[in-house]
Amino acid sequence: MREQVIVRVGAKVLVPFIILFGLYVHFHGDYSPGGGFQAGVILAAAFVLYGLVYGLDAVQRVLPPAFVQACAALGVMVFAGVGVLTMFLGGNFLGYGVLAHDPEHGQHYGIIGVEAGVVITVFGVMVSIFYLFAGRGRRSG
Amino acid sequence: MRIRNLFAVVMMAGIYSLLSAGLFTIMDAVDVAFTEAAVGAGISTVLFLGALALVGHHERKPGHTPLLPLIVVLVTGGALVYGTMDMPPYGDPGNPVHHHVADHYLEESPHEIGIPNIVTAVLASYRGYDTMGETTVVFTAAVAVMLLLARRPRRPEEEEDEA
Amino acid sequence: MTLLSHYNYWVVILLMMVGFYTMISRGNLIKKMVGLNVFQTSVFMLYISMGKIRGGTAPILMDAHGESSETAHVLYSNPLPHVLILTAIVVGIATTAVGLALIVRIKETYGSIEEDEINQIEAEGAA
Amino acid sequence: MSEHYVILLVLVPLLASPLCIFSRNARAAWGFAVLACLTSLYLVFQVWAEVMATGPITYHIGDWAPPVGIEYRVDAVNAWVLLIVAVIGSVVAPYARVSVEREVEAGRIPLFYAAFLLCFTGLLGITVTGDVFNVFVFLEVSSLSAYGLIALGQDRRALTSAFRYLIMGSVGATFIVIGIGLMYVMTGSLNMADLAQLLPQVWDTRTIKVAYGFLAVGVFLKLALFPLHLWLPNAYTFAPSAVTAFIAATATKVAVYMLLRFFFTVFGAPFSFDVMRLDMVLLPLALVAIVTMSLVAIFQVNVKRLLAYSSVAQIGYMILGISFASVTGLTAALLHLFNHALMKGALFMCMGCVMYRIGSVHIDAMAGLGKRMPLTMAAFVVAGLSLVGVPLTVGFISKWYLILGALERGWWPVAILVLITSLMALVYVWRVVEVAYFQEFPHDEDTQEAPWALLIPMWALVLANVWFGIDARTTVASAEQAAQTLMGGAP
Amino acid sequence: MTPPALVLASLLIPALGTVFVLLLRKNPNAREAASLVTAGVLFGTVLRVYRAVMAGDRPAIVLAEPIPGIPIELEAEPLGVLFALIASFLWIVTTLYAIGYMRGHHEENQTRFYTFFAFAIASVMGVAFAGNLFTLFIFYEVLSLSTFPLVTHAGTEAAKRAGRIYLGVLFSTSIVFQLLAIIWTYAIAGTLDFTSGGILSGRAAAGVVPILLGLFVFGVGKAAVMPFHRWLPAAMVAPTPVSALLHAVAVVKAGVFSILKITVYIFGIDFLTQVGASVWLMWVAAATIILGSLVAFTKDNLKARLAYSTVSQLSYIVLGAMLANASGIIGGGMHIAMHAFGKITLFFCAGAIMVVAHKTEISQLKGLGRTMPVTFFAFFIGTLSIVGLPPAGGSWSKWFLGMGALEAGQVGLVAVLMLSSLLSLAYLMEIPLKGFFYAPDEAPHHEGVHEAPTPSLIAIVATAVACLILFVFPEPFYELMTLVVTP
Repeated sequence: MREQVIVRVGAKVLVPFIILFGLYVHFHGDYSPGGGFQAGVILAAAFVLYGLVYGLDAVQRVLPPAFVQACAALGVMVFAGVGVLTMFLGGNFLGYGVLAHDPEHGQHYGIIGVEAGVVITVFGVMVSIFYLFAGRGRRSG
Repeated sequence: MRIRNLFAVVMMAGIYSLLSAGLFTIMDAVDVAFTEAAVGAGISTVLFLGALALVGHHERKPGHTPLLPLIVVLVTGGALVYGTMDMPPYGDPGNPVHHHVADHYLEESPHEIGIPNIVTAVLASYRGYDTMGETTVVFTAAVAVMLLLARRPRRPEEEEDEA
Repeated sequence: MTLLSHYNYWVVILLMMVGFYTMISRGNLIKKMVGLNVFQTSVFMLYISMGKIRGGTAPILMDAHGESSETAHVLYSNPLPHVLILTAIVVGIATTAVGLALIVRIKETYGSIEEDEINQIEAEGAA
Repeated sequence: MSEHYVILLVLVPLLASPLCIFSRNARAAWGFAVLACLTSLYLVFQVWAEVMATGPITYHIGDWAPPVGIEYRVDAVNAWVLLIVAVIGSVVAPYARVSVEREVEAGRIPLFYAAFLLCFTGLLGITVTGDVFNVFVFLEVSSLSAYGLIALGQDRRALTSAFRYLIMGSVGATFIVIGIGLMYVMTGSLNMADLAQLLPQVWDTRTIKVAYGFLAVGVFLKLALFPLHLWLPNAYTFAPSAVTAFIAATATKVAVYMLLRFFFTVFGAPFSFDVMRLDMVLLPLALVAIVTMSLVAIFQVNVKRLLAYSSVAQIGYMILGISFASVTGLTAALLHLFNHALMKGALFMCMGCVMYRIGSVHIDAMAGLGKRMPLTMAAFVVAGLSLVGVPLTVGFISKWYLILGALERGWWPVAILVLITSLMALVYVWRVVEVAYFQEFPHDEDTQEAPWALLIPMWALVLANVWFGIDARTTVASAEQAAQTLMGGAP
Repeated sequence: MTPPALVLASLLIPALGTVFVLLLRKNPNAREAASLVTAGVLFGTVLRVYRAVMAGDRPAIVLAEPIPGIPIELEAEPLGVLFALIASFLWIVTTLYAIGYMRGHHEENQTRFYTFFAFAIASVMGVAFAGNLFTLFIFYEVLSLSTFPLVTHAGTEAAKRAGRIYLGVLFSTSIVFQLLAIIWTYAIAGTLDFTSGGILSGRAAAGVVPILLGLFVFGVGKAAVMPFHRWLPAAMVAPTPVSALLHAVAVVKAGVFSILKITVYIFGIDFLTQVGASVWLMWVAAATIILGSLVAFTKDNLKARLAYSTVSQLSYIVLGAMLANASGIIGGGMHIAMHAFGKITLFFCAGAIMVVAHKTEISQLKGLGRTMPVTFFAFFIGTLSIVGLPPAGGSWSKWFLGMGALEAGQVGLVAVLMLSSLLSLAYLMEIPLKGFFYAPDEAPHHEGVHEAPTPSLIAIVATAVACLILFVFPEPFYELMTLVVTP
């Protein structure tokens, strides 16, 4: 049981850092390797770790399954929503240039928007899938 | 893959993924390497382990070696090797693949998009639509897995297990 | 010099075929999925090899609003294969997740993940 | 706004899918699905009409001109296939409500519609795009959702069939990716129109020939061309009825479209037929598929499986038309894409009605249904006759062009074979008809006609079978224009 | 109504008739009355079309265009009018007969019977007035389908088997041979319209024509050219009115009519003679004539014997078409009429014998003529017409066929015709002879037996008298046929 304690404490310390790293990967994706997808995976990993250590119920109290499923769906809508927005602003679908006066800035906004969509979906999907597999195991075991 | 302990098989596959991530770095594909490490060695190994926890670790029977798959694989591999014969040499900057649209990305993206990571620029803008498709694929996977594994009432399942 | 300039493709193809063979010859469903993963990862390598430029570097510009004069003398690897493969990796993991979920359900309903055992159970059920 | 229709027709179902997840309510999810499908159909129809009137439409996604960005490009060929997918989706979605309530657990129904819409999105996405890699991405959207949908069948064999489909489908998709990669390495482009320009310079390289081979095998797997059809019969048999009706009528059709698009537009007919001798591969495979699969269908006792084998045979007819490498042959293939979707959609919907009332689609279970469920079985008879190719049904129109194409090439034995296999279709359709009409209903309980919610969409398709059999001018004109586009090389 | 509208009406009237029959299914008297009235109105309509055509008009109307360039088109021309006249007139008579028969025999599902009967007549009208080969093919297939429920009317195992053979043979031949030939024709000629002088002349290579013609002759399974005749005897399980109208008149005549029409308007008789493409088929027809007669001899079952007699007689018409000269075509066309009236008389009599005396085998008929004199005398007249003896109408058609054979220089065929006439005289005359001149085996049995029910008897007398009238007054049919061969 003593190893358990180490793991629990270790997890508690690690989780915030992992989340922080995920956010870094996300927002620094323009300058260095990484981006929405990797960030989503890393953020999900933080909660997967938390779930593995503290149990499914604990993590589901923090992040209810319905919430992560909604995230999975929401991200797609955010991504496509950016595209629809550009259409309303007179561009083509995903033509970010129209999002600001300066097309280059527009591109920046657009990329931030869609990357946000990616991170939300990937995070939601990864945690959902973890929940589903883990939930299955708990009942059959 | 003659190993009968599936746990070992999955770990080997994870290591293979990690090694390939290393190769990707060598070949300058840092973004891909990062993703492969996170996905191939990370998520996918976790998923496999999760599945193994549910289905058991051992392959029941020694694998037999049917002839047909071997022939199929040899033909496929042979065809591919044959195909590489006329492929441009590895790493030659003059290859057609590096010009045409690639040039545009490298030369124009600083003006058109203005972010240093060209992979991100291509991913999110030039081919942003592919990325939306990719996000949709991920979402689709979640829907499919939910369809398969979502909670069901306990009773019918137990009946099924006994049947 | 086909031999030297293409050897890396051939290594990749060899790995690819190992995965492919595992996938279509093994009766264990988990092994099939592992085979699929190896197969696909090797295809990714094939793509990345195509994008490699000898002496090139990762396609991340040195300066955010890099002047063309500055970028001209730096040789960057082709970013497009990287982008394609990022997408392909994600698709791969999505397929893996669905496949594993199916395997879990198959185990629950058949009590086995061996293809021949499942076939036998199905044949008995049909008879 | 109308210039955005081409992208909106994909976006509408795509955005409706998350809504189904949010709503968590079966009825609402169904409503979203029906609305999205109908909206898509409207958009597709507008696009189709415009293409027929004024020629190809292009749409630059993200305002990036191809080949730098991804392009949507609709010509007569994909406008036609879009129409097929949208029509079938719009008929199956209303039909699904009652059928799915019976065959799928209540808790999963919103997810069902989410997956259904994603499958619909994926198929439309494959069809509308002008970028080869984008094809792969949307192919996976449709495939992954299809695996999930098929696994929902009540019989546990649905799970194994879905898994088998997943393995073979993934091999197919990976082969396609390899093929795309090899094309890309030789040209540096992913845009179809651009590739069509660049490929002739590298035609005689081994790499391009191998790329061609990999694309061919990958697409053959997806379209279940004999002998790569093994995933199909079980998948169709055990999937929920609405899913079978939808997938049988659309998924393989879109795969045929991919074949046409890759081999006629991207590589070009001259390369396919003069260099690669594609016809010499397709012709024997198609003939063997038609004959053997029709024969196998005759001996099936599960009617859904019977129809599934018949589908493999019918795919053979489409491939046969393509192998003629002529405008008439392609017209026949393209017509049969549409016509087969109409008839198989209707037939599988009949099976859904039978499943709803009887709970089985075993041929013995259908004894006496001619009296008990007259409207359902009448629909089966009409759609079945269409499958056989009886005049005044769409089946006849496709057979007509197919035989005309064979005679034009001077391949009269092929023409005779097509006619003889029509008779084999008659045999397997007639087996069901005889059981339904000449045997007594064995059960005591009072079995009634299927509910109107199932009958109306089904009869809509059945009547379409007759309507376009009596007046095929629109469909033939559309298919012919598409065929000319394909034979003319790059659009 | 304008002539094109009349042509369309002759299709719609029987179709509407089905609706009335269905609506009145609760009241048998009204239902049968509806059938009769529809039949009468149809005959009147066809008569008006006849007048228009005799006046030189060729009324045509396009219904739809399934395939671009190949419309579904109705057009009245002399040959079609001849067929339509016969079919519509005999529908009246048959309905009358059926009323007596179906009630006397206590058949079930009478509404279904009358419904599909009317529908079959509608498709017969479609065949008769088809404006092109494609339209002909469609109505030909609709006719097969709509008569299927009639053939399987009894619903027994035997009826089902017969139904399977019926549809099997008709669909197989029509799809594999006929449809192939049609599409081939279209590929060669680029059109399928029935045109005087044919559409293949100058377009088809000489080597192709015999094959194409053969595909048509065998592809029209309804003409029952051997070896594709099996469906006809099999279909005799149907109730007698069905056998009478459909398998002695409408269905088989639709077959031989199609062959005549294809010969005249697709190939063109001059073209055929010039190429000599039809000679081999003359001998196929001749073989069917002889073989059919010989098989008829061996049958003791009355309906089976009549069925094989039909097989044999149909090939007279096919032969007439294959002779490909004016006399042959006129003879063939007139034989459609003469054989129709003769054979329907025979079937009516057979049905009457079956309903009243419950006899189906010829050996049981001894002495029956004494209790059913009218029936057996009618049978005698029908026999005369089939054999081709005066004073019955059949003698005219046989005369022209013989002339045609001589004109074509085929003396052998004249011998075939004579031999076959002798054979048919022998196997048909046996029946009235047995009825009138043999003593009954067991006398008491016939006591309760009288003539057939009155409506049926009227029908029998009417067709028998018609056979005689056609001997003295064959002009309408003759004039129509001369219009066919002299454009």
